[in-house]
Order: sequence, then structure tokens, then C-alpha cells
Amino acid sequence: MKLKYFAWVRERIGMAEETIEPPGSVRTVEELIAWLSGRSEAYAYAFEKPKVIRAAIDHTHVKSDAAIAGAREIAFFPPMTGG
Amino acid sequence: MKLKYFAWVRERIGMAEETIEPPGSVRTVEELIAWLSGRSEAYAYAFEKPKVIRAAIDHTHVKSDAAIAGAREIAFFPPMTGG
Amino acid sequence: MTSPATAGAVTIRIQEDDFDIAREIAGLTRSRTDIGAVVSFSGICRADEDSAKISALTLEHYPGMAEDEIKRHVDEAISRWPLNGVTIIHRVGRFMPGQNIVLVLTASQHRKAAFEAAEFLMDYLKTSAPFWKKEESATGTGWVEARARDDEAAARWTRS
Amino acid sequence: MTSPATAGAVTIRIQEDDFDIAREIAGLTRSRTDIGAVVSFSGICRADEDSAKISALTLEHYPGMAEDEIKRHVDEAISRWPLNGVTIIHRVGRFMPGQNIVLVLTASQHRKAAFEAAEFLMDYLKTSAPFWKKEESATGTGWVEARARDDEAAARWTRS
Repeated sequence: MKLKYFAWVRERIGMAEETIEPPGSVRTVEELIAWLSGRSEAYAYAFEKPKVIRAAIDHTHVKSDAAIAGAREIAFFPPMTGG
Repeated sequence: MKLKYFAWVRERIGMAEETIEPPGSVRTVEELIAWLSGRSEAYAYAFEKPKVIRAAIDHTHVKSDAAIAGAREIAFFPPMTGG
Repeated sequence: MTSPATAGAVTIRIQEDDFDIAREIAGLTRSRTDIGAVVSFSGICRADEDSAKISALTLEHYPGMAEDEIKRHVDEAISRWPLNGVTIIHRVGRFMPGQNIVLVLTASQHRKAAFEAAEFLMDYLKTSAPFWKKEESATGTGWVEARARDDEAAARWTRS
Repeated sequence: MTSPATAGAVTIRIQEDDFDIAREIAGLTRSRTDIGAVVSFSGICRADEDSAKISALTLEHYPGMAEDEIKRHVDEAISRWPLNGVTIIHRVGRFMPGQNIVLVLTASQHRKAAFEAAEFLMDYLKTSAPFWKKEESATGTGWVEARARDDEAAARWTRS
């Protein structure tokens, strides 16, 4: 699946998008965050306060317990500040 | 004092403004309406439903019991429909 | 009864000519960097006022009082919301469906003040500013009657 | 998740270029005689965001989702208010104080629907559309933090 990062999540991780294949034990958005956080210091820094991070699956906002099965694109970003 | 009429009050009375000197017994806006109504059929028609008529003294909305003493200009008109 | 505006640029005009919203907004915001929100309301002559098909609308006003009454409400809006500027243009004369009738512009640091002040001003223009509308339709001409819903809209701003 | 708009003209654009409010309003109202009220909201880059003096603002967005998310809220606005048209333009890129950032236009027969729908759309753009602001000031650059008051503003539209 494709992951996308925005704003300071993107800056901390150091890239805007990547394609990953998480293990089957990673079932939800929060499990994906925990798994990513274990990959490197940069991910751990980006996700250090997981409650602040917002997620979207295939362009729709989801909660942290949302299942990731079947997702084509998952995005992580801080709370929105547009308008 | 000068009287001004607007919208259908003006049309019913048949003029836009006039200068009058009501007798001293006419002290309030509603007494002025009653006095004017006695002048002719046109005035009686314009003021046939006095509760509908709005009044302003010197450009400020007033209630029907407002005193007319000292007024320079009194206006009568239907409820406003601008905007 | 009229107190001076305490903040920002205030423009009140009653005119026969049309207005240019972009030019009015530019006039309110030009070379300022403290305005974050501009709300505009344009009131337009409709063909389908209630049931009858309207062919034209004539707006009559009370010169002098109309300006004073609008000024009073602009002053009140400025006392209630932190506004950087207010522009109100009310046209008078005869209008066809589709033509502009009234413009209310409010500018503020934040959107809430700009939205609320614009709604407040429109509600009071409808119920308190001395303007009257006469409609022309296939069945004749007649003065528009005031609507209870406009009085209710204005009443919600009354401070207890 | 996206249902088609059920009424009126809907325009959603995310662009770097500035917008022309007069042209957008004309596009919404041209040759129509059923629109009585047009509300526009323009959001402008301010120099004095909270305390620091801002020299520039950069707007980043999530292409694809931003359009989808705005569309969902426009569809909801159309389902809640009798609207004749909605235009939303959100700019992205780098802005100086005084420059336009966002435009929301709503058109309806009556003013109440146009005002409420414009406020609803702005409240949701602020809290739900995937855009992020980064500020530049004399003390450096930093991402703007979301405000509790924006969440509260959006929450008032939640239907129980």
C-alpha cells in the first residue's frame, strides 16, 4: 500500500510518500503507526504523539482503530489548518 | 411641522409631504394620526389600520404614544421592506 | 442618536447605480494586513418573489433617515463585533430580476465576527431601514408586505 | 462516499492563482433570476496571526483528498440548505499578508440559507479539509497549530 505524509509528519519522516508491505499482524491504523515508529528514529519522532496524528484511508478521514485491509493509500498528517 | 409620507401611505394620501400646524390638543403620534384621519377620505384611507402604520420623528423610529412636541419632521409609512 | 463609528472604515451609500463588489472589497482591504476575513452579502432582485412572477421591482426610500438608520446599525455592529470595516450600499430605483439591490460588506480579523455582523446588518436593513419595495407582475403592481420571518430574524439580535 | 450534488452549480478549485470574486459571483448568478442572496467569504493572509508578526504563509494540501473532502461538505451543505450554487476556491502556495487564501460563495433564494451554508462550509474547511499552513516570521518558520475554537465552530453543525 502507498503511504503519504503531510506537513510536519512529512518533514520529520523526510519523505512525502512511500510504498510499504506491513506484516499481516498490522491490522489497524494505530498498529501501523506503532510498526512504522519502530523502523527508525525519524518515524519515531514523527509519531511520538500518536493521538495528535490524523489518518485518512483512500481520501477519507478514519479513526485510529480503522482496519487497513484493502487500503490503497493511507495518509498521516497533523490536524488541518486550512481555510 | 413637516409631515412626510412613503410607499402606500404616500399613494393613498396623494402627496409626499406637507407642512401642518395641528391644534395643541394633538400631543402624540396616535393623536396626530386620528386628527389627520378626520381631514379627508384620503387620510382616513391611508390611516384606516393605524396599528400597521410606522412613524418616525426627525429620522428616528417612534412608537404611537411618542410626544410630537418639538418635532421638525414626522414621517408615516408602512412596515419597511428593504434589503 | 448617532454615535460615531469607533473602528475601521465605514462606507454607507444609497444610490441608483449598480455596485462593483470587487472594487468595494478592494477599497476595504487595500494596503491593510490586519484583515483575515471579508464577508459580502449581495441581495438580488428575484423573478419569483413568493408566488407571482415578478417583472420589475421599484425601491423607494426615505432620504436622510435611511442613511441615519443604517449608520445607527453600523455603529451598533461595530460596538458588538471587532470589525475592521463595513460597507453598505443600498440601491433605489427600478430593477429587473437578476439585478443587484443591496450590498453589505464586513471585514474583521476572524470569520465569526465578519459573518455575524453581516447577518445582523442584513436583518436590520430588512426590518428597520426605511426602504419599500413595489412589485410589478402580470397581474398588476403592489407593495411588498413585510414578513414575520424578517422580524423574527432581527429579534434574535436583541440584547436582553 | 461522494454523492452527486443535487442542486445548482458547484465549482471546487484548488489553485495557486488568485481568484476574482466578481467574476466568480457573475459565474454563479449569470442569466438566472431565482437567486436572491449571494454570500461570499474571503479568507486573507494576515500579518498578525496571534502574537508573532508573519511575513509569509505557505499552504500545503493533500491533492485528491482535498477536493474529495470539500466535495463531501458541499454535498452536505446542499442537502441541508436550499442552495442555487456553491463555489469554493482554495489557494495553495506561498502568500504574503494581504493576499487572498480562500473563497466560499453560496447562492440561494433567501439570505438565511446562503449565510448559514457559507459559515458551515468555512467551519469545515478549517477543521476537516486537508490543508496545512506554515508561517514565516522574524523568529523562524513553524507549522500553524489547529485551534480549539475552530473545532468548536465546526461541532455546532453536528446533527444529533
